[in-house]
Amino acid sequence: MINVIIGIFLLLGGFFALVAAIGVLRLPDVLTRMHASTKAGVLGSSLILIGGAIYLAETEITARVIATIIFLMLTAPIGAHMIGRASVRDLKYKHNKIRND
Amino acid sequence: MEQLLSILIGILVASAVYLMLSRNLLRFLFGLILLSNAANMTIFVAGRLTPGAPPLVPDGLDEPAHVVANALPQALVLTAIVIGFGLFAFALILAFRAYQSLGTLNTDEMRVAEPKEPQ
Amino acid sequence: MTSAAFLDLAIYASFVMVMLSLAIAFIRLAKGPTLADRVVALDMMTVSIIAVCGVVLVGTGEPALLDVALVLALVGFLATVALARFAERRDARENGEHQ
Amino acid sequence: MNSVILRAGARLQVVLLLVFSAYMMLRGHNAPGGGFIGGLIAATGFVVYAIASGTADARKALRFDPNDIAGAGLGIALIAGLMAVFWGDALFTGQWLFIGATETEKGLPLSTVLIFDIGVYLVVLGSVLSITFALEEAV
Amino acid sequence: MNLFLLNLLLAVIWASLWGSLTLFQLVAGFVVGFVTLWIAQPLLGGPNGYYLRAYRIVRLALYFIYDLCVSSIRVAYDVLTPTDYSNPKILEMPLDVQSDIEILLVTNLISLTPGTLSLDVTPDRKTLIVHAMFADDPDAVIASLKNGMERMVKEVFEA
Amino acid sequence: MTPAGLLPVVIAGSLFVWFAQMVPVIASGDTLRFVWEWVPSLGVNVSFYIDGLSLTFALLITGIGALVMLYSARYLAGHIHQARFSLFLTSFMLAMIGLVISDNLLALFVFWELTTITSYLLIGFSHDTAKARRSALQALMMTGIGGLALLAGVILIGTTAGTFEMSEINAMPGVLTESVMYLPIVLLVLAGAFTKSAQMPFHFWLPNAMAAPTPVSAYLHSATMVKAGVYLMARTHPSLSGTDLWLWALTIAGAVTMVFASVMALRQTDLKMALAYTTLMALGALTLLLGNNSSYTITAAATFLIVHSLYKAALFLVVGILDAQTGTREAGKLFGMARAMPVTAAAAGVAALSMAGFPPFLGFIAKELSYAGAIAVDSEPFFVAGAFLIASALMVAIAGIVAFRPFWSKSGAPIAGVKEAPWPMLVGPVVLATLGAFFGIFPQTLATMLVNPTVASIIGDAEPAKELKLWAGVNLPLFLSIATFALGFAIYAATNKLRAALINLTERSPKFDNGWDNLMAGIASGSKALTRVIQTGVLYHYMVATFGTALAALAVTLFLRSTGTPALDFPQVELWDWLVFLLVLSGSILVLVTNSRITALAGLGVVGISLAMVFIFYSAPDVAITQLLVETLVVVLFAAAALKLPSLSVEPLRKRWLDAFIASGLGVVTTIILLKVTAGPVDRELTTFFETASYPQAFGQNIVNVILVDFRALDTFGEIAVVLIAAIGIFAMLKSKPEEEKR
Amino acid sequence: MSWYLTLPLAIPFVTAVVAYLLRSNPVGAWVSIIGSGLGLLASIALMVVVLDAGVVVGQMGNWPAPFGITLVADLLSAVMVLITAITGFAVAIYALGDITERQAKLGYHALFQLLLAGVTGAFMTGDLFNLYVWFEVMLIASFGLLILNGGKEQIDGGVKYVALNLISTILFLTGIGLLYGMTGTLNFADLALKVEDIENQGLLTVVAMMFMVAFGVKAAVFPLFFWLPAAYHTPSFSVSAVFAGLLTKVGVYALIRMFTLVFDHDIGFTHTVLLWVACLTMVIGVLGAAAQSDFRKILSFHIISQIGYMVLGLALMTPLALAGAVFYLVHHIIVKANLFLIAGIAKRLTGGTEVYRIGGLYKSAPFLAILFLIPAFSLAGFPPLSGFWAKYIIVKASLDVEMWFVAFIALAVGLMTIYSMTKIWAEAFWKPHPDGLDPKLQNLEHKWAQLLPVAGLAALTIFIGLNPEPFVQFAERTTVQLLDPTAYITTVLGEM
Ligand code: NA
Ligand code: NA
Repeated sequence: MINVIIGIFLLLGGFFALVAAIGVLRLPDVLTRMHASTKAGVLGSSLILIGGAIYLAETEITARVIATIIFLMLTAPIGAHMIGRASVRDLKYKHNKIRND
Repeated sequence: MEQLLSILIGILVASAVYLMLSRNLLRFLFGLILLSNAANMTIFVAGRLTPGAPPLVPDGLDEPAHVVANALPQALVLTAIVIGFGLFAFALILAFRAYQSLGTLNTDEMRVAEPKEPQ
Repeated sequence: MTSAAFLDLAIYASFVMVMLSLAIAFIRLAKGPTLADRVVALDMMTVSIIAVCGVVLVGTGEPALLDVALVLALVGFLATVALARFAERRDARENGEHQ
Repeated sequence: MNSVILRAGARLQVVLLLVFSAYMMLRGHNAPGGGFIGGLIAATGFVVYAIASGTADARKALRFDPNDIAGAGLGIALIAGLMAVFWGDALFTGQWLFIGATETEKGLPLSTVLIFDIGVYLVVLGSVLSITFALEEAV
Repeated sequence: MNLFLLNLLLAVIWASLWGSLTLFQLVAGFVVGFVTLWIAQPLLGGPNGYYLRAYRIVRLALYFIYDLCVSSIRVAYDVLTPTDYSNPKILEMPLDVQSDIEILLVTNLISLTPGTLSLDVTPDRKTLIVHAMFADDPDAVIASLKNGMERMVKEVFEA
Repeated sequence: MTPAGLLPVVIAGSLFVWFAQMVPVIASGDTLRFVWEWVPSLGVNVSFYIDGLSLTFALLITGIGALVMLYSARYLAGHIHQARFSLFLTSFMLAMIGLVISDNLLALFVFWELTTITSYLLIGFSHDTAKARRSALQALMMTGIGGLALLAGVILIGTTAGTFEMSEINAMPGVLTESVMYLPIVLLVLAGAFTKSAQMPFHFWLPNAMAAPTPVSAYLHSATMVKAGVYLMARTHPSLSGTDLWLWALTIAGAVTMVFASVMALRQTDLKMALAYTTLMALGALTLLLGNNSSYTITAAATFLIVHSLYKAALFLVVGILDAQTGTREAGKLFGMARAMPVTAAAAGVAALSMAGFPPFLGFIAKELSYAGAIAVDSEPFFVAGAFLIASALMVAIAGIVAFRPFWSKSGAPIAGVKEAPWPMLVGPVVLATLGAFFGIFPQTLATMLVNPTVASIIGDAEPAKELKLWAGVNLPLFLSIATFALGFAIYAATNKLRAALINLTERSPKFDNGWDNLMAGIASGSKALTRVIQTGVLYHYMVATFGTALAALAVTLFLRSTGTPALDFPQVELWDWLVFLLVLSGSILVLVTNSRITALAGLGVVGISLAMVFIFYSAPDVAITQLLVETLVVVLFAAAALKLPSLSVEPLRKRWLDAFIASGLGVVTTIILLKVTAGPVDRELTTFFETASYPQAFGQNIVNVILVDFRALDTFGEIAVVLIAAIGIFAMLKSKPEEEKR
Repeated sequence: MSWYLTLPLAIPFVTAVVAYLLRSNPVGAWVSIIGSGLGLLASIALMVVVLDAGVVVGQMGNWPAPFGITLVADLLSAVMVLITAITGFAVAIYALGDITERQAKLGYHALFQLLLAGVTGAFMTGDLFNLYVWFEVMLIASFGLLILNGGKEQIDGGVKYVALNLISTILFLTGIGLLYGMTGTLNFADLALKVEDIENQGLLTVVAMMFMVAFGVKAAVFPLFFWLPAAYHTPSFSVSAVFAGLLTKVGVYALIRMFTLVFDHDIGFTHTVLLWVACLTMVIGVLGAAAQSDFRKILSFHIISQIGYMVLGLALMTPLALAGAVFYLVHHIIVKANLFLIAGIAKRLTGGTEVYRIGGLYKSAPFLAILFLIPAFSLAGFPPLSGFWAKYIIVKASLDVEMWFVAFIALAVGLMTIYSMTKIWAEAFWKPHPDGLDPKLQNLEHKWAQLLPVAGLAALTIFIGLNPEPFVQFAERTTVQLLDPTAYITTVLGEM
């Protein structure tokens, strides 16, 4: 039974990771691509790590998994934000357009 | 896998050398990174590969229960990576300063220490 | 099929998916076109590696890999920050970066 | 770098990474980690901070001149290596002291090896920061 | 005061990292945390009122995790189905929260939730620049963000 | 006169006395030997051996030395560098003494080189003039070449004979002449002797050496140093002579030098140069005579050696006096100075008569003996005698030109207001000239004291030395003498015509001296050209050379030495292995092709990450973490530095076939070697120890970390030192301000 | 206990740390001097012990060889350590008059001490990878010292120096990996034994060649020497003195160590290659020198040609030849370092190093002139100076094995050396200064700080020259150890 749960976590995680990557490849511009990587990417790896935590079932491991996920969720958006700034400079015209409406 | 990695290392070496032979210091630096990676990999591969068994002594035991990966090459590679980082950092900043004071990254134009003699 | 078999299958499948995500992200990295795109791709690859660690962790039952994931989660974004800042500060004259 | 978000994040990062780096260093003897990895992690924290708030603030936050930190680190490692002398052993012979050791519990291990690793930690931290700060100030 | 709390927090984190919530680990963690904070002193405005907020934190966390999953599924759907991204927009959302930690939370959470991604906060800390994937009605999007994430975060940090 | 000037006189004088008191012992046929072990493990001793030959030389060196030094004490009085001059001259004398009394060939060589150095410093004494510097270098290089040849010869002699002690070697008849090494030995030794004694074609440095102050010329270039070569030939005569090689080499070199030199002497208008060439002639004569083994020739050689030293030193000093008192050495400007400087004139006259070989002077006896020897030679008596005839006749003429015309000739007006030289400068010429006369009248004293022992030490006592006497009866040598005088006077009478003829002849003929200049220029330009090709100053060339060498070394060795071909059957290669492989491959390609720094950086990042995955898969978590951290830092540093660096130049469409070849070659070679190395299992002895000792003995569960901080802590210590140093260096680079670049 | 062994290594490190923490304080220079002095005493002590014991080993961390890292001092190591300490001490004093306050603040003294430490470590380690580490310490320290002035010339020279040395470093590292992959060990002694069990000895030769190239770059042999003339004339004189004295010698030492102890399985191939390399190095180097007119460039090229002599000694591999190589190493370090120090004084007096643009030293600074003549003529191989015996032994060794051509080259190169040395002498010393300058030693700041080391080294040259016997005997004892490493191996690995 536990194995199945772990398996599902892994499969979901892998799925979201893959989705995120496809998103990064397929979505039309850098900003939309970042949506994929930050959201699906983070979720995917988190799910897989949780699967690992359940699999090993040790307090220490669990603690570190939680830590990892927190770190991930803390850093990923900041990274996205930085890229966002950069690309907004790239797409300044858009930015101005927004400011105008 | 040793074989595949051997080929991989060959590829790394080839790309690295080609980059280092270009007359641009930045490309030289790229090559340098690849080449040190190749060297580190060489040591790692020379120690042979063992998947999924890090050289750790499990709690409550005096030594690994089953075969674990060769620890010595890992230690060597670690040291080599660190040293490689030091060297790279120096080389990078040297290139940086070279551009500042010589105004070029093209090594053909770096002729201050060994100037062209008037023919 | 037994739960154990299912787990093995799941491990393998998710491993393949994760590796694929790496490969696909790389394609974006190679294609660009903008600097930001490449950075996004690299960022994505970092996240994928974390996932890889997780899968291998389950596959080998080797907790040591968790540390790799942890470290990546911590510093992975440093590269992103540095590159993004570069992209941002890059002068207009260096449009060479675009193609 | 005038990013409110990054600055805010960076401060948190410094704290978390410092704790984490200490953790990685201390456990290094029994699990992945050690002085070098610890030092690097600690350094990344301050590097982020330097990028976010500028090297001036970063140097203030660090309090000590990174060069001195590195130098002191080498000194500490050296002392750790030379300490063996007081036990009449060859250089870099590990000397161990187990605080509160009992038959069952190994107790808290203190050793010249640990001191050595601390030295490594400091050298790496100091050197990396010295390099990055100097570079940040040059660009 | 709040420093002391943060310090405790660090002690706990430390102990949990070691995976053993023994007294010794807590003490060690406290010491390490103290050193850390001493080093990090200049950086910390620090959170206030620690215990009061436990409940709201948990609520926020749950809400966020739910949102994250939803948003990811949404992304998955968009990615895997031929969708037209007719009007992704860059919006400006007036920002009420002021402290670093709050801004950080808001922006991060917004980035991790459906359709929106925080790009930047203007230096005057008054506006948050958000990228919305489906901004057919910008004001609606902004409203949902303000009443959603920002409100909860604000509540967490209210005195 | 200053102490700096007089001290050398005292030294030389006392040494002369010390050697003089050995004369009776040596004359009685004994020899003295003193040995002090210097470098036994190389067979080098400081061993002094005093027999007739060395004693004769020692006496000439110290005796003439004392006189010359007295002379120069006055000649250089007040010169700012007189002290240095005295120092050099004295050290030269000591070196010269060491040379002639050393029994150990290596010790002899040491002194030989010391004379070279000191004479270099003496010839370049007036170092402000380019001419002096050039002559000094020329002398140094020529004698230097000879010296190196001699060194090789000495080593060969040592290894062939098993000892460096000349006395022992000479006691082993045929040990050298019959060895396979004989030819190289003779050639090398003669190369040393000929260059030192300025035999054709190594002669040209000697006339140039006249740039030195006159006392130096008088001492080094007539009496002593140039005779070192003669001494060497005499010293090695017992063990090297007696073969056609020896005979003909010395005969030809000697004869050619002799005639050429005396003709050149006639050509000179500068009296000092004329004397220089007559010195050459004398050296040629001595060389020629030493080629033979007959008692006649050797007796002649011994006698001629002594007499030449006496009169030549005297005449050089006389010319020096003329120069000092009148300010010129030009034959065309000096007439009838006898009234102004009678003592000089007298000394000059006596010395010149000896030189010209008039009875009753020693020169006459020497000449007679030489003719006797010439007739007795084993080679071609007729030609040899002819050569002597021409040379001696020219000597007569030169004697007239140098010592008669300036003082007695009425064909020009004497320079007014010239005073006689001060006594210290006169002592030398007078004493030397007088000795020439004295020994002419009492040849037996000289014979018993020096000549006979000398001859004995050259050809042994088997055949006693020929008797020295003024009247040897009516014989062929007498007739030759008469012919000599007749011819000599004729030449003297026709001097100016002949000189004119010779001058425009030599103008047109190629000069050795120019050859030297061309050689020097050739070395300079040649080496410059070569260096331009090799040390181009272009980093690219250096890199190609370095990588190329590596490739060549590895590939060739692999081809020549290594056996077997590596197998390529990818066992247990998993899917993800291939994926990593592809990622690294494409990452590297990305770096190779892109012109965008950040793309390149990203490519590197991919490579780094993928390699980190290899570490993850193959159980190296510490390495993986480190790799990732370092990779990140590299990116950070690069991204920061790139802010101030220009973007990558678009690779020009240069054909980089060479680079591609070297690069791919190295890649292939690396792969092959690695495949061969990893073909079998690895010896895990060390690892096993670490695994078993890590926890029980080093209290650590992370074996890698235990290796780093305990088993191999020294590595880690060095490693952090590297990091620290890198930081220091980088800090220094970044903090050195541009304005400080002007230094 | 291995104290004699560890002190010469520990002292420079301690000195470096102290000097670095005091870098902004003028006392730093004295720290460096005192440290070097103590280091000198320590290495003398080591030499005394080694002379008595033959081989001394210290197992770092008390881990038995081949598991831990072993420090080994046989006669060769001991003498190299001693000569390093001597040079270091001399240069440390000289630095008083040569190193600017700014350079000191940037950490000159620490870098200098760390360089000495790296060199010493390289000479004393008995472990291949540890040797690599010390090479790096030395290399990166030399990088730092090279560019410390931050001038255009230093940077440009630095680029070439760094680029080419990094290549050799990575080659070395790769070689270590391969050799480990074949033998599974890193300890020299253990390697010496284990290489004999390798069945594919040909492959071993290939790896040996990799090391030869790597060390060849370090030793600056033909055709791998380019980095040396590109850089050695650019840094401060103390720096180039210690570079000229020590750095290339570490490469030569490594060649000697590896190709007598470990790679002695295919001498017919490896040492023949070395022989040709040696000859070409001698010739090209000396011709390069003949083409130069800069004091330091002339000296730099001569380093190369004389490296050729040492490599020749190794290539011939006869007892006498190896003894010659050892003797040459010792002699050359002293003499060449000294000449660079003198070049520095000459520059400060005459305002340049371009010999055609300076002069007048013989007239105005006779003491300096004498101090120059001694090492210069020694370098040119004139008796009775140290260089003569060095040259003599090498030439005799090659004649003994009837290598006429080699002997001829060795001698001819000697002649060309005379040529360049006299060029310096005639132009910089004899010739009057073109600008009528009159370079008196009195005008020199810290006069004695600069003259004492020079005089000391010159005295050493003369001493060796006049009293070569003990040195020759020492060299021969060293050679015995090198050619029969049994003692070395058993002492390191313990009686087995
Ligand atoms: Na062997
Ligand atoms: Na051996």
